[in-house]
Amino acid sequence: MNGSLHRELGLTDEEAVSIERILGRGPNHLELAMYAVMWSEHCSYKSSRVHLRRLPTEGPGVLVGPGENAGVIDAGDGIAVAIRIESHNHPSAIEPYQGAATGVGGIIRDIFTMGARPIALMDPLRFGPPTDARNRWVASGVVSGISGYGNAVGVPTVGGELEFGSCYAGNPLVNVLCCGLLPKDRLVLGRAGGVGNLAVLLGSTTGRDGIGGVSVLASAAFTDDPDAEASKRPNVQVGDPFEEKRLIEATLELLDKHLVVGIQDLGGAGLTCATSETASRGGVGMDVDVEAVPLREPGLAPYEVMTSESQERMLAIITPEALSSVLDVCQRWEVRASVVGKVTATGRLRVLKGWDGEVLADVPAASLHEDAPVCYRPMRPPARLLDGDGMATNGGVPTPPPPTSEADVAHDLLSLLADPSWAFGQYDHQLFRNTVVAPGADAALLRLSAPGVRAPSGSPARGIALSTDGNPRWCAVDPRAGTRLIVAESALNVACTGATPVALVNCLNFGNPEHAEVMWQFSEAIDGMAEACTGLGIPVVGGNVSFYNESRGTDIDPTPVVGTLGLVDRLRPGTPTPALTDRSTVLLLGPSSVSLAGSRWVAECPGSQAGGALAELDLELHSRLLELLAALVNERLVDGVHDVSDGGLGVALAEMAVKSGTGFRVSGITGLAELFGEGPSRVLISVPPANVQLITDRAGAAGVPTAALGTAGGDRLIVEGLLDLSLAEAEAAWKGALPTVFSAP
Amino acid sequence: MALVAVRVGVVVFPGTNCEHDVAEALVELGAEAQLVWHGSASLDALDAVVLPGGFAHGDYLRPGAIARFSPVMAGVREYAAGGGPVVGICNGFQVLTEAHLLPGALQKNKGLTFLCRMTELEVTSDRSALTAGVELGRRLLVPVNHFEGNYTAGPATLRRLEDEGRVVLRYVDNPNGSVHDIAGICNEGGNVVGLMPHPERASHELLGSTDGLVLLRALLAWAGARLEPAGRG
Amino acid sequence: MGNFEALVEVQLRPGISDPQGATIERALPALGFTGVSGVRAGKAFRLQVEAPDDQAARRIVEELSERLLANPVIEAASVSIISPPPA
Amino acid sequence: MGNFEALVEVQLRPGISDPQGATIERALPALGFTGVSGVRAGKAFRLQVEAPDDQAARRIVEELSERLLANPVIEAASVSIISPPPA
Ligand SMILES: Nc1ncnc2c1ncn2[C@@H]1O[C@H](COP(=O)(O)OP(=O)(O)O)[C@@H](O)[C@H]1O
Ligand SMILES: [Mg+2]
Repeated sequence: MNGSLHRELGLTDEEAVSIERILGRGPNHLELAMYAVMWSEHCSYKSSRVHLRRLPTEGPGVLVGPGENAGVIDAGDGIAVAIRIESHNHPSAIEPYQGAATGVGGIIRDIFTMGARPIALMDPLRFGPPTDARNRWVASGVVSGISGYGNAVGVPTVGGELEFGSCYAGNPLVNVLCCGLLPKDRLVLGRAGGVGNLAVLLGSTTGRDGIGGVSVLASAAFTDDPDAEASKRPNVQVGDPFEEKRLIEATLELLDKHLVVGIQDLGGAGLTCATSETASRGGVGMDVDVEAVPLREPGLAPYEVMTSESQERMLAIITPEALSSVLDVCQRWEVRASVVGKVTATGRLRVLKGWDGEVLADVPAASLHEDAPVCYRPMRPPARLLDGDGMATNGGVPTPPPPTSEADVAHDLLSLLADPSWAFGQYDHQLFRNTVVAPGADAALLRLSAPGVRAPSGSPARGIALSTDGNPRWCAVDPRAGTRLIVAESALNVACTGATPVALVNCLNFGNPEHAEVMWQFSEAIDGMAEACTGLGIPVVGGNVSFYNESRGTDIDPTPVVGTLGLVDRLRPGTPTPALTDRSTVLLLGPSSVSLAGSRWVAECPGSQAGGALAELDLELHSRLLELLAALVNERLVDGVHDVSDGGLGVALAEMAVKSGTGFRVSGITGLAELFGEGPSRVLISVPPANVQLITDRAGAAGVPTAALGTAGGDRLIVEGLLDLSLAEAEAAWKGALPTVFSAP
Repeated sequence: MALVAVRVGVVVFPGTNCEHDVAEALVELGAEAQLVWHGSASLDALDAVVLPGGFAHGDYLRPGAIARFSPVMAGVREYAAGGGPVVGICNGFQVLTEAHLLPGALQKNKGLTFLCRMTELEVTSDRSALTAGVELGRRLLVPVNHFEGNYTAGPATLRRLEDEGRVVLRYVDNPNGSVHDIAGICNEGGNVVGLMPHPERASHELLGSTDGLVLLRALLAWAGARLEPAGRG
Repeated sequence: MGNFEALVEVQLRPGISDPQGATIERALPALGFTGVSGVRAGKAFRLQVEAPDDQAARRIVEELSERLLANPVIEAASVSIISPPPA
Repeated sequence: MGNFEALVEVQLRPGISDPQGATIERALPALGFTGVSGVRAGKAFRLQVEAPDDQAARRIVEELSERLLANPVIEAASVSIISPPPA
């Protein structure tokens, strides 16, 4: 074993021993680098794999589940939907614009790799408080990066999240989801087959970007040590949306013309990952000529070529006969294409210096994946949850809200309002003429349509709904119950547009997995997600794990984020959104039980205290609510709809008011716990008075409780006995919150 | 109604991304649309040409700066000189100004951010291929989607544009800082038009507005009127 | 023939408003920079050009700047030829 | 105290890819420019700064460049102090 080199590359001593066992000899430098990148946490999921198996992944519409580049769902009419979510947290902390931009580029490649045309992006974002200049710099840079890349590459960003919390100050969370459409029969998988076939590298030249990025950037925590940060600097990657746009068009044309056998994007671990993965999935081997790889700068060592994470590259496996047609297509789109590999029967990944030259590396292709270590890391609930027996309990005691005056209530409510259009107003969210419900509502609603992917003529316009949701406050109180609530909220958001939730992807942002409490949070979150997804019949079709989210030794609050895909059978104009209509009745569908534990009000309003247990989720009731709500929306029995999520009834009512410019008067909300408390399975609907009886009856039949809260209209926000606030003031607070704080230098 | 469908060429540069949207909206209005690759030089067989939105050549350097040297632009110049209707939408407008087929320039938005939102427009001239026959003063809801949409021109140019009735569309609530609230202008002949808003995005009931159809229909009518009664010559 | 390095600076013409420069200028006092004014934000291009001598190099780069790197409607370019050809 | 004019040039650090520069370079042959290579696209800022002498002016502008005009992670700024203080 060559000294401590393996440790510097992030491999443990045991891992180094396994490599020797696999090879029957000591690895050389290049081989060690290849194992190091492939066996990193980022690529191998070594800490999370044992837990992820507990997620339900099967369902009637699932064509491709987790494990491929993206999940694929049958949407009917011969159309399939590909969907995937990823994090780009650590790169965004160092260079927010490029970190976010390259995150967008990467997730888009995962989608068109499957043969799908990318049609929508979502960007759940979490930053440190914007009162701090550095956090503002990170947040504005990330939003500009998503805007700069997403708009230019020609994929609309139709939704996301924007949240602030002190645990993200040194470690923002930049998650990006992409969704694409494909004709079902164009589905291709990332595998090589056919001995003698060629591996063609498409797209950008290869430079020193992100070398060691997988092991250093993605898996190392940030410190205050400037030298440590400086050493990571050369690894920053710059995105080129123009290259990616041409790559999308060229790839889709290659697939349409049936010119490729398999295709894979280059992401983490670059060529090493793409060549070994396609080979091992196809049960074959591959020879790679490092000298055939076009370089951006001279003098890259073979290990640099094999691990570079230069952006905007794809690896296509083609037959030799297809080569000239492939080159023609690429030339038209001005996409560079070079044969860099050949499929062999040996099962080995060999790196060569010239086709007949020296063998620089020779390893079993599959060993880079299948033999990657699996860790059973220790888990321990936090001390506050351990009672005398050492058993996990819900911990904490509910804290009654402090008494407050009407003025304080108004003040608190105003401070909880923030229009996220500061972010999404910078994103093209309309391209492809698909966007029926734009960002700003509970979920985005799009036509199921894309250039080259249309339903047969005469069939009704069908739709897909998308929502991303996370809630670190709930998960900090109870990661298992909190994750259940997140899944429930996401499904409910989708149902607000009339859609039926059919699939879910997740992005699991956690702290350091070497901390037993973090692994416990992770495991609990997985169980919560599994319970909710099983209960609601929503399969998990893909995901991504991001560990080591910590700054200055403190782990972030557990932040699982889910993206839910819903389907609508028939789109009609006039989909209700979070809005009130003058003189309509405001009804609450769902139970009245709420909790202040983990609520936004408790977290953000001074004077309030944390503690307690989250409100219980009744999965059966929730399923019935989803079905009822989608039906009411699709039958257009409601004028406005908004689920009650963070900030409780108070914020939900106020959001409906400011978005529609219509006030309300409601009663029967007796205290702050009811006004700001949070609980699942609750939706506000604004209903023409003539429909109230019908809706109440339908809800009764479905076993969903209803409560008439009051009436919409006027220019004040009135909760009898608690709140009386002018609409203009609420509008100004909502619209101005983010622009004001972000205009500070 | 013309008996033959109007044939519209939709120009595609590498990086263009609204070509399918424009083509689809025109086809829904009964036109024939064909995509024209930027490397082709001849536009002879077409009844109208649209330069759609997007990021030609990544918008690197300046929007439209590289695209204006594409072979197709020689064809567009010739086609426009012959009176053929040419409409540049968003990035297409930027290309037309860079190519000096329309005066002025489009600078970064006043707020220094990309803007994607609905805007209200007022039709202020009916002497262009895109607004002929549309009632002056008519208000239209059409979205914008751009970073560089802040129209700028020197005082002499502005005076000419105003005096000659070549400001065809103005923002009611100026989102980007354009001088004189200019959202769209035309050349002297009225056959070359550039505008920042996207009419093709306001072209279907499901999309929240159909006002863009007013403009697209006007274009097809203008193009149709130039056809020989017996069809194409 | 020699290989010359050129720097092209492109700035908005005087009289054309420069919101980016103005925004930077507004941010400065809060960062503790006083006494800074007249901030203009433009572009800088570096390139290598082959030419018989620096006069010729300058002519090529000037033409390139006028035709491509600057939009003469709103921008002006200034060219510096930096490195002499290697002897 | 004098008033100094400064030019700050910000370019991506060597080794960091510059898609914009590369795209411009690819466009040149079609425009008839051969023999041009190594195009890098960056930013140029002009500003006036008040300082006792040009050394001090340079220090102020260098600090401002690092903190505001460039992200040192990927960009490098170079400062030139151009005009001498008026006599
Ligand atoms: N960063 C963002 N990018 C795009 N859209 C966003 C972003 N943040 C919030 N939105 C949009 O704003 C709306 C409100 O967001 P949010 O309050 O998180 O919704 P909900 O509580 O219903 O999950 C949604 O339509 C969401 O997609
Ligand atoms: Mg919601």
